[in-house]
Amino acid sequence: MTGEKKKQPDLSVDCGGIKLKNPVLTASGTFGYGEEYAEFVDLNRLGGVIVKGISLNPLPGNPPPRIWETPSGMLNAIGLENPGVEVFLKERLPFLRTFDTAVIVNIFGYSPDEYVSVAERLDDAEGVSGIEVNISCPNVKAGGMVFGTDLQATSDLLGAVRKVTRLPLIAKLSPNVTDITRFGTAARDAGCDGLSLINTLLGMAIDVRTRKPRLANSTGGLSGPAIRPVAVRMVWQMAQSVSLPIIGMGGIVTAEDALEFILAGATAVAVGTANFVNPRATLEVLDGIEAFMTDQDIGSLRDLQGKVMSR
Amino acid sequence: MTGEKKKQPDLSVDCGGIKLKNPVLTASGTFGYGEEYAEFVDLNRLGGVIVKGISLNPLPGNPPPRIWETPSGMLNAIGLENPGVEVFLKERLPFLRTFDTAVIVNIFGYSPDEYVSVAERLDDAEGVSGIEVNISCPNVKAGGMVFGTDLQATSDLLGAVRKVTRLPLIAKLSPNVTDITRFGTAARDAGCDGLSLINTLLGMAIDVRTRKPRLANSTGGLSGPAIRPVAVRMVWQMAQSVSLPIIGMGGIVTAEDALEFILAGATAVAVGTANFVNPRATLEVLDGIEAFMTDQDIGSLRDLQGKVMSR
Amino acid sequence: MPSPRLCNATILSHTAAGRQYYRLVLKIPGTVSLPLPGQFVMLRVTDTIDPLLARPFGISSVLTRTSIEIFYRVVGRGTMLLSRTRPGRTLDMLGPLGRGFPMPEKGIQPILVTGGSGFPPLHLLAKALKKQKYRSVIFIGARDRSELPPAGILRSFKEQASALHITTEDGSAGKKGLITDLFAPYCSLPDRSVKAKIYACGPTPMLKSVSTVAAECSIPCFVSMEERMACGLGACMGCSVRRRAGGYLRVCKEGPVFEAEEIAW
Amino acid sequence: MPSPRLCNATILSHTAAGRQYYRLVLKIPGTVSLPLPGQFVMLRVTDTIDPLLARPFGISSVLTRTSIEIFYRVVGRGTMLLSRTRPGRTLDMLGPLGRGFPMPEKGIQPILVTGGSGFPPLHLLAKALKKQKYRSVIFIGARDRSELPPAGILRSFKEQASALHITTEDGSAGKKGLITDLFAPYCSLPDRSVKAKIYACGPTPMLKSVSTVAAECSIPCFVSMEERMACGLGACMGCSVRRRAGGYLRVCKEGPVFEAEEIAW
Ligand SMILES: Cc1cc2nc3c(=O)[nH]c(=O)nc-3n(C[C@H](O)[C@H](O)[C@H](O)COP(=O)(O)OP(=O)(O)OC[C@H]3O[C@@H](n4cnc5c(N)ncnc54)[C@H](O)[C@@H]3O)c2cc1C
Ligand SMILES: Cc1cc2nc3c(=O)[nH]c(=O)nc-3n(C[C@H](O)[C@H](O)[C@H](O)COP(=O)(O)OP(=O)(O)OC[C@H]3O[C@@H](n4cnc5c(N)ncnc54)[C@H](O)[C@@H]3O)c2cc1C
Ligand SMILES: Cc1cc2nc3c(=O)[nH]c(=O)nc-3n(C[C@H](O)[C@H](O)[C@H](O)COP(=O)(O)O)c2cc1C
Ligand SMILES: Cc1cc2nc3c(=O)[nH]c(=O)nc-3n(C[C@H](O)[C@H](O)[C@H](O)COP(=O)(O)O)c2cc1C
Ligand code: FES
Ligand code: FES
Repeated sequence: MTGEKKKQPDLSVDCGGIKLKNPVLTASGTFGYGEEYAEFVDLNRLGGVIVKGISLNPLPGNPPPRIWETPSGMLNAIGLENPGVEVFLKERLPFLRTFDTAVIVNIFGYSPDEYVSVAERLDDAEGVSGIEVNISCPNVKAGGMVFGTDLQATSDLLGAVRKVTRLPLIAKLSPNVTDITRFGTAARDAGCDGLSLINTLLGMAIDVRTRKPRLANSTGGLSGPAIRPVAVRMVWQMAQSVSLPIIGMGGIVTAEDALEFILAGATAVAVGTANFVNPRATLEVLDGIEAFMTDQDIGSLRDLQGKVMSR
Repeated sequence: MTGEKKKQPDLSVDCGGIKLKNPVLTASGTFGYGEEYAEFVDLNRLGGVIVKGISLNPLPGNPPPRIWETPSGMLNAIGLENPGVEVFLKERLPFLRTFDTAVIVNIFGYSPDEYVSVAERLDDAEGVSGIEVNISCPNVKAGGMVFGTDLQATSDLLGAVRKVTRLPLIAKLSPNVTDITRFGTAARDAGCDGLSLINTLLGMAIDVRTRKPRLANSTGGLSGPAIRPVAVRMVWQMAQSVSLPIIGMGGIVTAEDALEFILAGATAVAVGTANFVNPRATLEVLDGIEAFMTDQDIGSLRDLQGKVMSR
Repeated sequence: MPSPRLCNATILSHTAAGRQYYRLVLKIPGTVSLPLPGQFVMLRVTDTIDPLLARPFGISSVLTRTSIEIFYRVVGRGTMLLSRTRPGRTLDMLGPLGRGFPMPEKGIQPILVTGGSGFPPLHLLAKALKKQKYRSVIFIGARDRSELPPAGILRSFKEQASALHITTEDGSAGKKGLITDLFAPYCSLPDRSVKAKIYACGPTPMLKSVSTVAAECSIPCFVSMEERMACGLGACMGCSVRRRAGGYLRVCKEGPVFEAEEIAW
Repeated sequence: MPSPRLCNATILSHTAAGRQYYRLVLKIPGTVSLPLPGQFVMLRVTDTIDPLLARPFGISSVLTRTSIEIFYRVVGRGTMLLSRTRPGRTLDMLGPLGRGFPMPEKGIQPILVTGGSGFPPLHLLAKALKKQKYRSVIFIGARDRSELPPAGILRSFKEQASALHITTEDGSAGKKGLITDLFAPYCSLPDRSVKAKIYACGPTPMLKSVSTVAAECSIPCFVSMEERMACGLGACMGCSVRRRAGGYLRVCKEGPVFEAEEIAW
């Protein structure tokens, strides 16, 4: 064996029926609709793009200020500004379709009916690889968060969406719960094909001079390296109790960070806030994973998935 | 008024019956029993010292490694190593009693009976200003965490402890729950005089080369600046729904950080992980709060407490 | 692969420029596009992840094909840490970003208005205008002397301008009063609406009153806005400002320069 | 109030010392206590909160009343960022901390054993021993040549020692083999148990085998242990190692130097 040239590792994964040529995705809301980063990242190289959350109708989003930086993280309360599903299909999707990469559409609504309508609309569309259902956005007061922190609402919502689409269905879960595995179980029982975790932690910052919250929305979602230990823990817990493929995310900046998630049990990973810090973060993560596998002579990602040892 | 010399601000607060000359405390487990920091901090200047968690019997703690650094934070799984209540009373408390500062004893146990026994024992002791009941440690598998994430267990435990002590009773709550205000309500209804929040977030990190968790205990508690936005949010939510005094903590490093908690509704604050980064952090926070108040001509802490504006 | 908008910029010179400002000169690779007046760059101020996000800065001068000049004031942690970096260090730089000031049509009189630390993009604009033989009138306002642009920049403004008017609220330099005390009468002179165009950069309250004057006098007005940013690329939707017609505009993408009437002040 | 164990240390000199090591010379105020052999300091490596915690380092030499020398190897983020700091910068320093090596009784032969990057505290010890006229025998082991202490330190060890033995696992310097190949026979010479004392610092597996040899030969043995630290002051209970008699010992407080038989290897 020695002296033989090391093989190119196999990075492809199957994520609940979505075939990915590698496990590196972009986290919803942090990569726009791909176009914004196409100048820095060859989208053909990515496992897939999870686009910014899409609702039935266009939404203006929250008033500014919408973001605030925190230690190793940031708070955001964008309020899910988006052009609505029709504009997405007509003006954004065609661009993404020109690339050889999976397109996963993140959706949300203010009522189960809205979710269902968006999912129906996507089911017909060409070039959509899967749907990620955001039941966990902390910034939409009327809706999302309630679904994601209530088991019954989660089941009902995901069940309803399941009925109207044959596309692979991924539930994006909230970390702001006592036991995330129960939501994973509910998603599985509702017929989901995979799980995305974690969405942002609910946080707040205050300007002590003006005495105003830093965000117009008062609270917002905490993302970035600060939350990575919480995210790794939740992925690890989930992998041990629910047998669905997991897209792990939360604070991934480097390949090593991504490998933590994979060892904890993730099938794929999504790079989020790091895109803002370094527009080429996704590719650096991908190259780093490949280098690590080559270096350690690991032939396939399956040899890493969930392979953290118990102590 | 102009030209008049600015008055010394009044920093004293009453925290559920514990009179503090100023709102700056030390978070349990991050300041030992005071002795370890006496060389850097004049303990007479602190509002109070919350000591490392004390159990009925001495405990050896968890195997190493017990700590791991994360972005703007750290994970710990100390496992509540402590000499037990008798040794505490005989060997640690006498030292603390020589200072003009409140001594708050953090307690925990593996069963309600153990909590009750420790509380009973402290009730007789001289020089204890109050008891902080840790129902939220994520590192003791058999006990604490279960109490702190289950409403009924929280009520029962705190009710039982309440019966055996006349000392001011503070419930230290876990942030690893869907809605922390319900636990605050349960603590109030059980007769507690105040609330401490937040304890650490449950987290995990993995060494991708050895594939082992960074902590021997696999998971641990995340503390430090990384978690501050979550802590401020929880204090803010709690202050709006439960009328007990709050000791706010989680990532406080500077006076500005402490003021965020006070504006969000905390009566007092505790400095934790920052003690490791800068042994004089408590005093710098205190001096900074005083300077801020003098500068802004704020006469009393009451004029800041909970005074964050809604937007 | 070299990107025209992403590079490691090397600090060539970094000095206190007087009046609370620092002057930072960066060497950028020849592959990087040069900024147009009003465009900005995002700089990471340390090589740690504290602070996590890059900070946006305008460009005050393009010194050579491979060097640009930035002026900034220390207002918080990021700029404080930036002020400690020394020549030779490299900083991650993204840019030039956003849409700059549209150049006026021939024969139009540019009116430049700036206050506080808003001068850098207008300085680059003033130079571009002078080069193309426009005769700019420049208004600079400040609370007091110490808030004015550094002396070197003031001199340069003078060279670029056909007329330079300075006001300070406390009278410690130039005329005593608000910038609009001079600027408003100037705008109400006859014919301004067809012959002039206003370019403004500074604190939002100043931009608001400049745009009010502009509207009253029917002079086209362009303002450069500031908002906190994360990506600088139009992806995060974090830097939005309210649009008069409803909804929001992204400062990093549709801006930072907007027609004043687009904004819901 | 000046504290004897907390200060801003100023970098006097910071150079690559060869063989993967950096040499860092710090100026400390006269108010700060001087370290005893085996004690350590905690250094914050940046002025940001990335990384958050200070890093522990042994002291290799006390150069003057107000300057100390540290040798370190870049193994991760903290040491990488430290290696970028330049003379003139100040670093927050806490220390000297912990319990160092107990000096031997008169007439005792000190045996010093080190491997990997464990040499700094032993170097300070070797100098102290030489000063007090002890005749130390020093064993240094490494995987290969590149892992040996830098040349200057090796020379200095030679000066302090009555005999210096070097082994490398690949034979690229000194004798080929493990350190214990030389050290064990030396320890089994008659009378060692009453006439010698062992002092060791290095990777845990090496310390373990040194302590086994010491136990077999009944020679008192002191080892300097490493564990991750947060506070350095005995407060966080983070740096514990298993104690043979049950429970744990804090490296920062009861250690870093322990009697080998106290440790549950
Ligand atoms: C397009 C654009 C161009 C800019 N050009 C320049 C320039 O040429 N020179 C210059 O000195 N500054 C410029 N700025 C502002 C500069 O980006 C901020 O001063 C800097 O980001 C502050 O970082 P900090 O970490 O020091 O402050 P922080 O600690 O993050 O904040 C300090 C305080 O300043 C306020 N603040 C900081 N940044 C902003 C912002 N972007 N919008 C609104 N309020 C803010 C906050 O309310 C906060 O309380 C520009 C901003 C934008 C958006
Ligand atoms: C009392 C004491 C004295 C020391 N003296 C010296 C010295 O004189 N010279 C020197 O070069 N180093 C010394 N060290 C080790 C030094 O503290 C570490 O190398 C340093 O903290 C690594 O920081 P980092 O951020 O670069 O590595 P990290 O990125 O934090 O870690 C990199 C890798 O190194 C390992 N590691 C790092 N630090 C330790 C540790 N303390 N214990 C066990 N494993 C660790 C980890 O497993 C990790 O995978 C000493 C340690 C102690 C406890
Ligand atoms: C600015 C911003 C916008 C986001 N928008 C969405 C969204 O539209 N839908 C969604 O499911 N998650 C959204 N998220 C959450 C991210 O997809 C991701 O779950 C989270 O940020 C954690 O990953 P990170 O720490 O790598 O950013 C958003 C995050 C950020 C920072
Ligand atoms: C090393 C360590 C030990 C701790 N031990 C205890 C403890 O014994 N009892 C307790 O209630 N909290 C304990 N905590 C939690 C802190 O008191 C505090 O709630 C938490 O660390 C958040 O504050 P910080 O971010 O300022 O550290 C510990 C925290 C750390 C870091
Ligand atoms: S900064 Fe991200 S959209 Fe403008
Ligand atoms: S490092 Fe905190 S007890 Fe040793």
